[in-house]
Amino acid sequence: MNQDRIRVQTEDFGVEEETNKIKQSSKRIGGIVTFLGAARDFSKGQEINKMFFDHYPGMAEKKLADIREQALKDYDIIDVTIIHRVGDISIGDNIVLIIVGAEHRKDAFRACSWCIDELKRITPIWKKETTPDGIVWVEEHP
Amino acid sequence: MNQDRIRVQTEDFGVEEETNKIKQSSKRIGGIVTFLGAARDFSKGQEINKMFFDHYPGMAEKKLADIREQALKDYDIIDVTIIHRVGDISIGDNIVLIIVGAEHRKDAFRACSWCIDELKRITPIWKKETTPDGIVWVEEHP
Amino acid sequence: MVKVKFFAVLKGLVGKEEVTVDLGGETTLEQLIEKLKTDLPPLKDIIQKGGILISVNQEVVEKDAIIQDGDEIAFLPPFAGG
Amino acid sequence: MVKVKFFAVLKGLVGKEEVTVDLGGETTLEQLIEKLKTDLPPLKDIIQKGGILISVNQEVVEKDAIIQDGDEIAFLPPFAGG
Repeated sequence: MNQDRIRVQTEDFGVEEETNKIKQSSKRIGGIVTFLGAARDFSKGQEINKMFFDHYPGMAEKKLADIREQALKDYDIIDVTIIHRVGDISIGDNIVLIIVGAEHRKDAFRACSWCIDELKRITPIWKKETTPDGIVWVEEHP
Repeated sequence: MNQDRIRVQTEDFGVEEETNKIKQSSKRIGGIVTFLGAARDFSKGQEINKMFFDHYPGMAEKKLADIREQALKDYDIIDVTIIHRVGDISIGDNIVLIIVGAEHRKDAFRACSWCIDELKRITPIWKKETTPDGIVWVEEHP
Repeated sequence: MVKVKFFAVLKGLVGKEEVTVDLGGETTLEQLIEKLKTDLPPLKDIIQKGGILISVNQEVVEKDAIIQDGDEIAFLPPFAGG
Repeated sequence: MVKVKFFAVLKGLVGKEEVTVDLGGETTLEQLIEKLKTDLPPLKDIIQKGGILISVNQEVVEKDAIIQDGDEIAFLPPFAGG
């Protein structure tokens, strides 16, 4: 199950498909909280035309799996999916999907929010943005 | 737009379809947080076989619209969808969907969590649970 | 004339989904409740027990609210959506 | 021999994606960095500037970490996933 729940991939993912997998993991699940990150056309006062994500194969997946395990340990939740896309991403495209299934909503909200914060903090993934002024690797991190 | 974003309906909803509508409302949207409530097979120590939701037609939709407007006012978010199903619901079925699109994730998380709390607090919707011991209208509210 | 609606558990307890009441002019919600308690005896216990909200024209109000002809009143048991 | 990888902006700045280094036995990460600064001059400024994490076998480590033959070292600019 872990391999399907943690993925770094170039292709898009299906929000409904992944949500259904989480739902099917237990009939005890009453609350599912999802974070979907999409490519905005504007960041830090700068127009964005497109972006590209690089990653450290192996380590990126390992860190996402660590985040999943830690969330399952620290929060009263039942299942977690974390998927991050890499490669070329157009404006409006999906980038990252985190789905947390729990008996109750409070834990699902807290765990989902923690997972995306932690993903940004420890996962070796990098973003290159193409703007009208040129191409830049994003260093600063909101 | 408001009519499509606020719905009380017997039929199921599509998580992906509704998410895409939110995404398409603005290219400024970078973070989408979704709460999906599903029918659990167990609640307060009691096995559940199925459930039924009653509502006050007109007032329920009005309260959901009020919640949407208040969230758009109080949080730095771009769009909100709130859909609640009524009628017969089987275990595992979708019950409620709240989707919040924002530029940044923190506001999306806070607004989505607030919306579901507020929905439970002020929306005239009632739940009848069928258990092995009989049929009960749920009074207490987690 | 006003319409009075009962939802969820109250439908069964009161034995009706909706009744029409002739107010005989403007009155308060309090007075309407007293009249209903006589017409629909189970309502006495229900109101005694507490936890019931009352709406006038789809907004929850206090008992001193004024009721006029044409208003839609509803007795609302504790909400359980979500 | 250890493999040293450079990701994202570092690939371009260093001009290489991966180099192989002969350690001549067990050493510290600190010593490996000194050797790399000589072999790959742009790395000097990059490390000076700060903000770079270094991993050994896919775990971020401190500079006193011990490096052994077969290890995979990586220079990681600030993460920007999500």
